[in-house]
Amino acid sequence: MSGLQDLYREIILDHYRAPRNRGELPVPPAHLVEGFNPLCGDEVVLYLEVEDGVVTDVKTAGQGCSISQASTSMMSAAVKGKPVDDARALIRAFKALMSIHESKLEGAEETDLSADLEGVRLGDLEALQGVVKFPVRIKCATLAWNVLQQGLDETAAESEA
Amino acid sequence: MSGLQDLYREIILDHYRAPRNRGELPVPPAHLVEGFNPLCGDEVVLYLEVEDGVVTDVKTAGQGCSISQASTSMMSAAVKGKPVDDARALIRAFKALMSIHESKLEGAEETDLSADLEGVRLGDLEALQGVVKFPVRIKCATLAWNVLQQGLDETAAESEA
Amino acid sequence: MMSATTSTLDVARIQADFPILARTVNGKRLVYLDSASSAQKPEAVLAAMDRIYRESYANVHRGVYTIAEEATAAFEAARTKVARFIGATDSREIVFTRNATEAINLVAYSWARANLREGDVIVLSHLEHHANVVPWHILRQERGVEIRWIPITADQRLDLDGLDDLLDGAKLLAITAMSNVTGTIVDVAGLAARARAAGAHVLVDGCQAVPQMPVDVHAWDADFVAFSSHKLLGPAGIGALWARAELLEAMPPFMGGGEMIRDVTTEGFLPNDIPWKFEAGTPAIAEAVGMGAAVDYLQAIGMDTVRAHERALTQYALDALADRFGDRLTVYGPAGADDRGGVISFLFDEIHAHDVSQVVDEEGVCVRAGHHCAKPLMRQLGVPATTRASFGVYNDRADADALVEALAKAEAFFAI
Amino acid sequence: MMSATTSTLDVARIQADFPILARTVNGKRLVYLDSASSAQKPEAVLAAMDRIYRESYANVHRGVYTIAEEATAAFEAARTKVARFIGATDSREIVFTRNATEAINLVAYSWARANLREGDVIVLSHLEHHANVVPWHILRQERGVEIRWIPITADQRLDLDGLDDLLDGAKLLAITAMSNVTGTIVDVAGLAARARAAGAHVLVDGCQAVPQMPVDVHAWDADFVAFSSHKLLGPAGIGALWARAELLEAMPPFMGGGEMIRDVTTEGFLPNDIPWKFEAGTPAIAEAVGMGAAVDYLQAIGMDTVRAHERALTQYALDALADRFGDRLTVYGPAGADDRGGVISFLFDEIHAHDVSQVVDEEGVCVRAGHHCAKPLMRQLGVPATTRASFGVYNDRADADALVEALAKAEAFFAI
Ligand SMILES: Cc1ncc(COP(=O)(O)O)c(C=O)c1O
Ligand SMILES: Cc1ncc(COP(=O)(O)O)c(C=O)c1O
Repeated sequence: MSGLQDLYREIILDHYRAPRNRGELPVPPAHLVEGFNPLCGDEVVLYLEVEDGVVTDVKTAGQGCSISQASTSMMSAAVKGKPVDDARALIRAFKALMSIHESKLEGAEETDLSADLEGVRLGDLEALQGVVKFPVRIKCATLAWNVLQQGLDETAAESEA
Repeated sequence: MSGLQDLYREIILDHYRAPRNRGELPVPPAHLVEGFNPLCGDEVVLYLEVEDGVVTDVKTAGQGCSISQASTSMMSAAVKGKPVDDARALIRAFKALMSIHESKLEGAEETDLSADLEGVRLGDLEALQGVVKFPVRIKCATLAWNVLQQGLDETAAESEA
Repeated sequence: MMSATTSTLDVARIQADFPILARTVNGKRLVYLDSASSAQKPEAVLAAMDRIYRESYANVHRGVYTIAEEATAAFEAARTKVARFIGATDSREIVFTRNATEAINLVAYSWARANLREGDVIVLSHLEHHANVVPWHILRQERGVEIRWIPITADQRLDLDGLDDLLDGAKLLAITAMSNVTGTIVDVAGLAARARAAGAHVLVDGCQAVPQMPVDVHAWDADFVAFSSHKLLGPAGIGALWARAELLEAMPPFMGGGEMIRDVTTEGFLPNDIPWKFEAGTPAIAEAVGMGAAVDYLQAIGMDTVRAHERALTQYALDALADRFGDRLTVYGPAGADDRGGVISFLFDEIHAHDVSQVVDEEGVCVRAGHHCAKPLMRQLGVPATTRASFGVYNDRADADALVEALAKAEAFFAI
Repeated sequence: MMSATTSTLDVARIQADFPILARTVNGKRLVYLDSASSAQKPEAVLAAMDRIYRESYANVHRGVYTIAEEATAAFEAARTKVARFIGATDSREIVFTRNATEAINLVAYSWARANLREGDVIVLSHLEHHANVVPWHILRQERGVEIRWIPITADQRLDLDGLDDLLDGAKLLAITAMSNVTGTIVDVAGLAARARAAGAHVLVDGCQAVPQMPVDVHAWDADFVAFSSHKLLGPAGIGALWARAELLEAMPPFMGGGEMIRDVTTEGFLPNDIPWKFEAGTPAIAEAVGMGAAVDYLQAIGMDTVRAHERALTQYALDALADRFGDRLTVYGPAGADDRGGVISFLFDEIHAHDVSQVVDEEGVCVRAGHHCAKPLMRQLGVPATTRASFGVYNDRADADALVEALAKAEAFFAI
């Protein structure tokens, strides 16, 4: 089961079993955003509080496989308290980590993404790198990050309006 | 070219080169009916005069391949002056002649059609039997007969109305 | 192959007909348990398609030359085979589509748009696959029809208590004959009779039933039946709509193009005869021939034998799962195999369906995890996903055993 | 196979790649001259499809197990190949359909129904195939759009004198890039520029152009391009719509079912991302892979080389026909091969197209007779049918010579 050990690193199983930042935030002031993985029905729900360009609080709900839920938990821990710009850099870096394989699977053009990885500390998140060997699961890992991106875009649009 | 000689019997080529009953009839009293072969664009136009249950006059127009036009010519000669009932018996007999193969091609269920052939004198029309070896051409041969059938049905409906 | 009167399948012999079963995954033999999603293909099907391409390939219905005639004859012969396979007596009633999904959309775009108006009622069930849900949602958005849902019981059968109320004033009952999630077999004939009594037309999603049991569209007394070749041991890329000839005759065309016309001018067009009226453009030629070869293959086995095999193997697997995992594993659907096809959906209390599927793949066992394109049903089950094992004619008890062993490994892997 | 820089084709070597060319008809070698209707398939395409079925067949996008991942990867890799083949930079812009016909119907049902209203204008040409006529007739019946027709010249080119008037107020120009009857090559980029200036969207029927010449959808500046695999040396049963991503994003779904959804409830549904939003149900999996293998094969030859070959062979055949039959044979389309693809339609004064085709088949020569799904054009030509010979990469001068000899026999046979 060596391939499996790569996919299911201990730290991933830990986040899966004991997810960080589970819960809800009052909406508003928090912003609510949801995402689905159409393949497997995984669901990520994100409550996002953004103030003065900082992600002041994050809570998560939803259900899904170990990869999607661990990724959600790790994401919430990584961005909570961070400036929005840092969170966006993390999104880009994480997607770059996943994208070499994802682009092959979905047929998107390959572009050089290494720039997105430079200077960003992924920390625990790097444990998710084993996912790229299992192309179908990449969507499980990226779901939370797509939801975060959508949430940040929407709060930015709101604060402009 | 033995297969071809079977398809293009001399009598067929004769009807093709010198079609009988070409022309038009005033509508009304004549009835006008047209048919197409969607495969090749062959066109058969029929002017039909029916009085007291007799096909008193027939004229034909249209254009198409030797088989469709020869069949039209032979049909017109065969039914002109005949009682409608005899014309209908001829339609059934002619289709029976063609149908063994047509049903195979189109996947229709095979039914016993020999009854339709019994007691009907096809005469010259039998020359068209070679067509069954060329399944795609069967529609060329039957086109005129389908048009005739439609014409007889329509005149019957009109006289009832 | 077995004769139609034999009731047990010589699975070892059948397996030898399926080239892919010789392959290994991660060094393990391939245990393919996802036939409800798509079935593997026997050599006879692959050979029939290959032969067309190597010997008689040409566009159909368009050429008078020899290979075009051969291709056309093979294509139309396949239509007749498919018609007979489901008890249809008129092969003009078979419209070739890409898949069952297109077959249902064809009915939604052509028949329903011509016959249903705002407020008209369509009755579906909570067991339906998205293919028999979304076309009606699209129609509702466009036309404002009303959709009513037949609920399900705790063991995922249809709950028919309120059926007459649901059918009251309905124009269409669109129902699956067998759930692709729980395997639940639906009493189509019984439902169709009640739908007809209420004045509704009946569409049957035969995707799962047609490959697994004897089907007779007239015994069902249906108006429309949709199914796919790829679940029937045939190639993907082709499926069929069966519909009563008089309905097809009256329906407006769906897609426009070559083949479906009798005449075209700059002013308009005249449609072709059925079934070609609904087959616009160049069809899937080799695939039709492959589908014909697939029904030949199944008919040689005998659909009664297929059904007996599915039932016996499903019962065996249900028992084996219960023995090994007890309450830790929830199995959905009717309790016994008599009322279900060869499909078993299940869920460990603590392990997500997706993760289970991943771990058992390591053992060469292919099972599907997800919502199985039946999200309304998933919501009824109260879960986002299940793991599903499903059986084909090439599966045997050793495959069910392999599943149980692989699941035990998954359970151990995710144990806290 | 030749490299992309070589400009003449080693046809003998190419022929060896096409298994069907080894067969005989009536004891004569097969001279296949109906590639405009459907092309033959090289071994590489057949092998790619066979390999999927024998090694990696499973439904796509649905399973996490190994063979499902392999099938999905092969399917999506084919999409990327097809995208690159026509110069698209984003493979999400390729929607797999059954054929070009469905691709155009998709635009008519989805984009046009969302964007066109009663009285809106669609501009077509008299060169169009029914696939690019009938969907618009159906739309006109439903929505009351107006269809205007670009007329043709005496040698069957587009007559562009009145184009600006025709385009005035138009919402869509839907035009073939190459006639399947006369071979006329249309200046798509020029027309598209004028259409855009008039505010119209541009749909290109690339069925004949994509297999025969280098195509770049961005150089054309088109919005939609439809084409079929089966004319491109690939299998039937699959085709593609290329469309700009932002258009696809904005378009409503066409068919509903599995794969095209993000979520489904009893109340409604959310569509999936592009391109899957438009791919309802199980797709033609092996066929997509086969289409990918076909574009690989053509790309290895080089589309410039393919075009040069078509031009040279067409010119040779035009000359040979004129030499042998003179005025007795009417040949349609532009006089020289520079402005036409590898398609030649012709008619003997006294012999019907159908009969000619039948007689030359006796010599093993496959040519098509009929209206070629272009009845509006046939009416312009003033004939019900023509005979048509068309060339593929596997044809050579010996094939053109065989055509001329066979036609001479037909002429003799029907001589009075
Ligand atoms: C120019 C043109 N457009 C459209 C089509 C339709 O292609 P298909 O039948 O593959 O949908 C064809 C081929 O028949 C064609 O030649
Ligand atoms: C019950 C049922 N209906 C419809 C479908 C859709 O079939 P297809 O994807 O072949 O159109 C399926 C299979 O996925 C099914 O199981």
